[in-house]
Amino acid sequence: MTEVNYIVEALKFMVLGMGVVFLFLIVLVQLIKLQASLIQKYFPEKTPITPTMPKIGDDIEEEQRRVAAIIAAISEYSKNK
Amino acid sequence: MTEVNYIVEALKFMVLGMGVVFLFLIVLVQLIKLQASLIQKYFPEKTPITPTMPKIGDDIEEEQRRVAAIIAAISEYSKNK
Amino acid sequence: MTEVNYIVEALKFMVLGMGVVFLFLIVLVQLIKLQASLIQKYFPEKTPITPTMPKIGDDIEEEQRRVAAIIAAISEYSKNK
Amino acid sequence: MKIKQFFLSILFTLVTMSSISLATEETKVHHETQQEQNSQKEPYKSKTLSQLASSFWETTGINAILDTHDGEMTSDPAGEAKEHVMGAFESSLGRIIMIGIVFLLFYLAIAKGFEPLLLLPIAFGGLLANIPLAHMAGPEGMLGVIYNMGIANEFFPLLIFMGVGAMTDFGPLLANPKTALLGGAAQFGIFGSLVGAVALGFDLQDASAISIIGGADGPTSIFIANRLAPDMLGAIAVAAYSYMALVPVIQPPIMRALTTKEERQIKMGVQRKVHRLEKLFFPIVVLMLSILILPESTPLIGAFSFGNFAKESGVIDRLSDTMQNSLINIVTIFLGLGVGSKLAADKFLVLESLGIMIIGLIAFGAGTAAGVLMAKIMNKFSKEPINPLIGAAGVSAVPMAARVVSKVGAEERPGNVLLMHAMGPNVAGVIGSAVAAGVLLSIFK
Amino acid sequence: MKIKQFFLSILFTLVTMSSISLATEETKVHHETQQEQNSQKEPYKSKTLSQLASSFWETTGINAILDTHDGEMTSDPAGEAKEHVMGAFESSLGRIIMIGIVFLLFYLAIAKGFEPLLLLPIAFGGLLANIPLAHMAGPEGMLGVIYNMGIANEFFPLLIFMGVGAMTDFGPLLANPKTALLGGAAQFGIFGSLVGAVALGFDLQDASAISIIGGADGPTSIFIANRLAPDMLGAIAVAAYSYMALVPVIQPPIMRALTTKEERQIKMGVQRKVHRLEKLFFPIVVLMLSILILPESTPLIGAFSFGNFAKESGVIDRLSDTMQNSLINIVTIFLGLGVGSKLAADKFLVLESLGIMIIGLIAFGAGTAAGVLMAKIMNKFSKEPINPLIGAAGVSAVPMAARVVSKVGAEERPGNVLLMHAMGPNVAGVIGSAVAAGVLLSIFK
Amino acid sequence: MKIKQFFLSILFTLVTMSSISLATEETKVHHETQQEQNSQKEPYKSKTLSQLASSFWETTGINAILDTHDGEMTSDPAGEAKEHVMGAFESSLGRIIMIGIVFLLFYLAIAKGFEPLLLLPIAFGGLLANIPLAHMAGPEGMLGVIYNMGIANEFFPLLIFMGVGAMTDFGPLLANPKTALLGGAAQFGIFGSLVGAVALGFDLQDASAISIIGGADGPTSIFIANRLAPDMLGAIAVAAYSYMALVPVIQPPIMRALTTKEERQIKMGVQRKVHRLEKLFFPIVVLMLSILILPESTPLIGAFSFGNFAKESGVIDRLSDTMQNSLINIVTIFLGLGVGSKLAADKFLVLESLGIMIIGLIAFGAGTAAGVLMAKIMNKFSKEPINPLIGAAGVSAVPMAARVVSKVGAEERPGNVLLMHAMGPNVAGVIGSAVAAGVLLSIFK
Ligand code: NA
Ligand code: NA
Ligand code: NA
Repeated sequence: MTEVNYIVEALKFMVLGMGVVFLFLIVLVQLIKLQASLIQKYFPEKTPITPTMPKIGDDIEEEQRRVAAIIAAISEYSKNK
Repeated sequence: MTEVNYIVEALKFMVLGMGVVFLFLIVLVQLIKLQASLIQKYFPEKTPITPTMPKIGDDIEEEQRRVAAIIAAISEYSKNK
Repeated sequence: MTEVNYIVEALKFMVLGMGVVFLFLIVLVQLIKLQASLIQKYFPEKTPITPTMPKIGDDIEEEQRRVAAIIAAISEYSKNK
Repeated sequence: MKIKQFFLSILFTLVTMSSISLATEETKVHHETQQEQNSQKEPYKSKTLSQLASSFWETTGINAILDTHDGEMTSDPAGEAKEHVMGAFESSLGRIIMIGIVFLLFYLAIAKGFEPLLLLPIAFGGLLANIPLAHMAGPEGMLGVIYNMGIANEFFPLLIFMGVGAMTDFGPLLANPKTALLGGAAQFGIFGSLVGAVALGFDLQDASAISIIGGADGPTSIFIANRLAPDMLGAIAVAAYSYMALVPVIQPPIMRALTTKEERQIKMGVQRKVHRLEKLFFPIVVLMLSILILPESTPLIGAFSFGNFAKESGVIDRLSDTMQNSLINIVTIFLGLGVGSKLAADKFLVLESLGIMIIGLIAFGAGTAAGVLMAKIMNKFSKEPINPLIGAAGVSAVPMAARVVSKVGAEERPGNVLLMHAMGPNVAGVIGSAVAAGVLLSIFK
Repeated sequence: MKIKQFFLSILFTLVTMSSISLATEETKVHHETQQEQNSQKEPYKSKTLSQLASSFWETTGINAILDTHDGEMTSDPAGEAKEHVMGAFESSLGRIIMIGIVFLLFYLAIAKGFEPLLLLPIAFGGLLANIPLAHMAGPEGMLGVIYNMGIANEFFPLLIFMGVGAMTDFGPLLANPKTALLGGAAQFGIFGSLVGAVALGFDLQDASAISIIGGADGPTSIFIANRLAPDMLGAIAVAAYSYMALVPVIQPPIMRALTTKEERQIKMGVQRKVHRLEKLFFPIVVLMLSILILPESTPLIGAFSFGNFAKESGVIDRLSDTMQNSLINIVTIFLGLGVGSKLAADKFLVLESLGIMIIGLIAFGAGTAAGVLMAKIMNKFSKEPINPLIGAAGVSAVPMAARVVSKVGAEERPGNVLLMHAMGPNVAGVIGSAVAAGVLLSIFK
Repeated sequence: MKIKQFFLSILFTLVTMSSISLATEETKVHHETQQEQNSQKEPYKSKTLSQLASSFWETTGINAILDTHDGEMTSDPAGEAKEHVMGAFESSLGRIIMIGIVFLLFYLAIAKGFEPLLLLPIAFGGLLANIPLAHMAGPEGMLGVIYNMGIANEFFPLLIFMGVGAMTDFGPLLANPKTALLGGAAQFGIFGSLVGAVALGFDLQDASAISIIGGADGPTSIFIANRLAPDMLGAIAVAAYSYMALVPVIQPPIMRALTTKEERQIKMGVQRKVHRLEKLFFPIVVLMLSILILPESTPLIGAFSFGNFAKESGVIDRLSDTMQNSLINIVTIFLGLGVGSKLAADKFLVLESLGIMIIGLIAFGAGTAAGVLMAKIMNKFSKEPINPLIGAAGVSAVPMAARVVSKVGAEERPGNVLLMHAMGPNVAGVIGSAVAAGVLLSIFK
């Protein structure tokens, strides 16, 4: 029954932990690249998928944005006058 | 102890269920009509009851609606120019 | 074992209760005055402390207020035309 | 038209048949039902249509109300230990009376605009709690779930207090701190009615719970009732909110009776500007003082101070906004429904409720009177003039009482705006009630 | 590039070593783990890097899926009593199939826009529930916590119903009350499919739970499933929302098959204006009627009426707004995730689910047909013309079904707007389903 | 003035009398109190005013702090099993120190703007937790109720993570995926400080819980602390948020020390446009990867992915908005108060807290350094230039760390905007920390 050197244990945790973190992220990076190329191939930018359903709750925001845009335009207009 | 024919039981449930649903809705229809005629009699359209208390929280929406209305008016105006 | 006169007890509660309420409020009043004079002394009105961090969530409201202000100005302007 | 008659005739046949067979079969059906409950999912026994209709009749509300000896149980969020077989009155007429009371509350809330934000949910909760057989106030019913989630543990009243704190501006109190004493005097309503309640025969603890109605603070009343007399929670909450709603009716006559016309016409000076730091430190000062003097009040004052501090800090506006809007709204819905569960006939229609209503009214009047008299005294000794009307705002009932003061003042002298001056005693009344509540809690600890 | 290769080589070495040592060490490691659990925080035993990597490998999802005999337990919000050791299928292929189904639901929700507000959270909950080893659907996992908070006690479906009530306008129904009968006829979908389910071999109670899918009301379905057949909750909820989403696909062919072109072109008159008081009293009338006729339906109708009454009262708009927005949104997120927890392979991939899907489809079709036929009959006997298409809206699925009616009507006769006329049966269908649900509950009480 | 003196004299008389009688009566009073607790509502015994005042004095905070041997118990959300009689230090000086610390946190949050959204509620919770006699952190107190509702079961941190997910834009990471590795390197902060914590004498499990502070993610820290070392939750949460708040102070010197001026001036190219579908699929890809590699991290990554998926799906905006606003705000308020309950003197003022603070600082520095060094290496091997500063953003602390990077970069070369480039490692750091957390959890499972 030798005594455990906990610092050595912690260092082992570090090797395992950093290893898994990098493994995870490296695989993730490859998947991102793969996905990007697949999407580029099958869904080129010109035909973005848009939801077919009207979204409840969006109307209000849409409205606000429109309002803001109108106002911006109007105030722009007033300034230029 | 004869065996129960569950399909017959289900059919009985159907008779009971549809009966209660219709009973409920028929009575409801009559009550709606009764209520409509009573209200028409005692509270003719010209004096609708309005809440006497100011409503917290409404101010903001009111404001937004007003704003939207103004903008609509303005943009209408701009178009017609 | 004499019987307790509960009304007398309730009156005692009143003395204690009103006493504590007033003690609390009197001390509070003194602290408010003390605080006011200290703040007046060390932080005269001209340098109010302002939070140094931008506040998330405020932007939207700020925006709305700005929008409302612009609209008000514009509609004012339209009326005066 | 004909279709309707066709269906109606079928239904009425069913119902009639069932009613006839009822007399003979009732005991048997009852017996069977019990057996079924004992072992879940036992082999289903075939029933004739008439038996089915008869069983169904047993589960209608009409039957539950007409048959007063059907062994129906009352409901309580705490479960079976606090439930009992309904008496004939509780099961029939009691329910009908309570539904009448609920409709009265609806009328007051909607047509008269009396504190609808809480009276309406409370009344609706009361309506749901009086539905036969549905057990909505039981531990598995919607109201019971809500009650156990946030009322039994006093969580919801504290969240309301937090939101109210975030909505409160202590500026007027800080500008004229001595008006805080008016918020103290008005607490005489609490202790005066405590004496009254004891005189009416309530024991000291119940009397204390009731007397807090005089504090004119809904969450405080619910908090204290829950600790000292949970069985009377419904009546106390309803009384508290009803009288708060009745402020514009109850207060003005008292205010006029205790003051002279000259006093009511007194003009008060312009308030000084309050430094932002004063507002920022104030909730902390109040809380520290509560900690030192009576920790029993710190749940209430702590929640209130947190809300106010969050607002005045200016750095967590999105949290402060949430406290003042979505959070307090959600909790208000739940608090109302949960408190309403105590309006079940078996809980509300007891003699105590009548006593609570009477004492509540006395408490309100006494608090108003004490506030006005205190203001008269202060006006005598103060250098700056104090309009005695603002003493009435000391009962709290924020901001209604302050508005009433301002209205009465403006009637006596057009253009005399007392609103800001009344807000000082008004918010001090909130603190005063919480302190008084703490004293009562500490006595019965 | 080179860095990546460097790290990859290290990792792959670790993984390879662990895989080799796996065969020999597995039993020992397992044994140790159990011992460790027995006494918390026992002295840590040193492990070599290879042992560590091997232990880690044991906790990967890849291993959990590949090793089908690792003794992994299923998860249930109710805890250990309802959990069992996973079978080989449940632990591997079953999960993969479920994840496929989840992706299908994602596709339907996002690309096709089918009821995304609930299908998407349900599907995501299903994805989380099928993760190996994480036990997210267990009593201490996120989904289990949600489930126990608001689904096991039926709280969330009732809150949804409250919010829907606050969103509903009964004006069209009040203007033309007899269209309510169409909302009754469409409930034939429920009872017809009850017969069908029994014919397929479900017992009466399970069949009743399933048949409510025909009511086309998500919260009602969840509420009833939870009471009568909690094990089938996931499949029932998914079927209910899927078919509601499929309304624009399922209904039109049935509507066209059962009506003539002339009937579909019928124009309906302008609706009368409805008095504000009619709208105000209506939720109370419905609730009182439920109380008298079937109290079993009052949790649903009570919550719904409260929401509607809150809106129509006009005095608590801030609460009504909260019910319609932040509260219903929060509850929708939770309800979806919680229901999703029942999409775990061990619960969903059973033969019953297939039956549920089939019966749900039949129920929907039968309800639509019954509504249309009833409308045809009413049109025969009514003085004012009734377009039979509006009968299809009686299944509820508010407001989708009414929109579909309006669309089909406009196709047959451009300019013929049936939307408002279809809203009457549409909202009556909600009440009708709740009544039908109450009848079934009362039978099995 | 005179009124005040009148009341003060009455009060002071009461208090003085009580203080005198205190010495002789204390034991007796104490004894009586205990008896009263044994049988609820026993016949009330009359008390003289002086006895009442004396009893009241016993319940003041002043007495509770001065009398260190009054047998006051500590509070714990888990109830009596985890409570003990307070020591002299915990009951008096400890509280005062903690209140001082709380005020320091208030100052940092308000005047310095350091992460006020969480530091302020945490600090206020800490203030409430240190109130004598009120037991607000006990199972029936407000803080205890909150703690048991959502912290003991890790529900609130996951909801926060869900909201953060709904707020996060992975576009920059998708545009330049290899910067994800920087978010990996920065996790060296976690594992480096794990070694440091063990060297300081913490056992492996506690050291792991502490080391997650280096991940610079509040919810992750709370989640892990709750699983591995719940007793240190308060100190860990405070350390995590404090250091996240100190990012603008801690990071720049380290960034400058490890890079040359030329490196800091490197310009990075324009990012490519990211397809909507890439953003949509990304959260699913991350989650699937976590499922396969380490299911232990899926509660965190699952909640995060759900939020992000809800946003990117574009079909449930009302739910996504709720996650980002009212829901996350409500949960933030509760999480802060609940975590604050662990700032009670008896829990926080232990030697471990000092160690936690030191290790947290080291972890932060080490993570920053590792990120920067990794970026330097990558810059050497990469075709496109990489500014090593962006490596510092890999610690996460979203979005503060990325802003700091951008600020330092702009100082070195005006007009060089690194913000978007730093956001990639920044969000990758969130994932990296969750993965690291999963590894530590899997070790101690
Ligand atoms: Na008060
Ligand atoms: Na329906
Ligand atoms: Na991180």
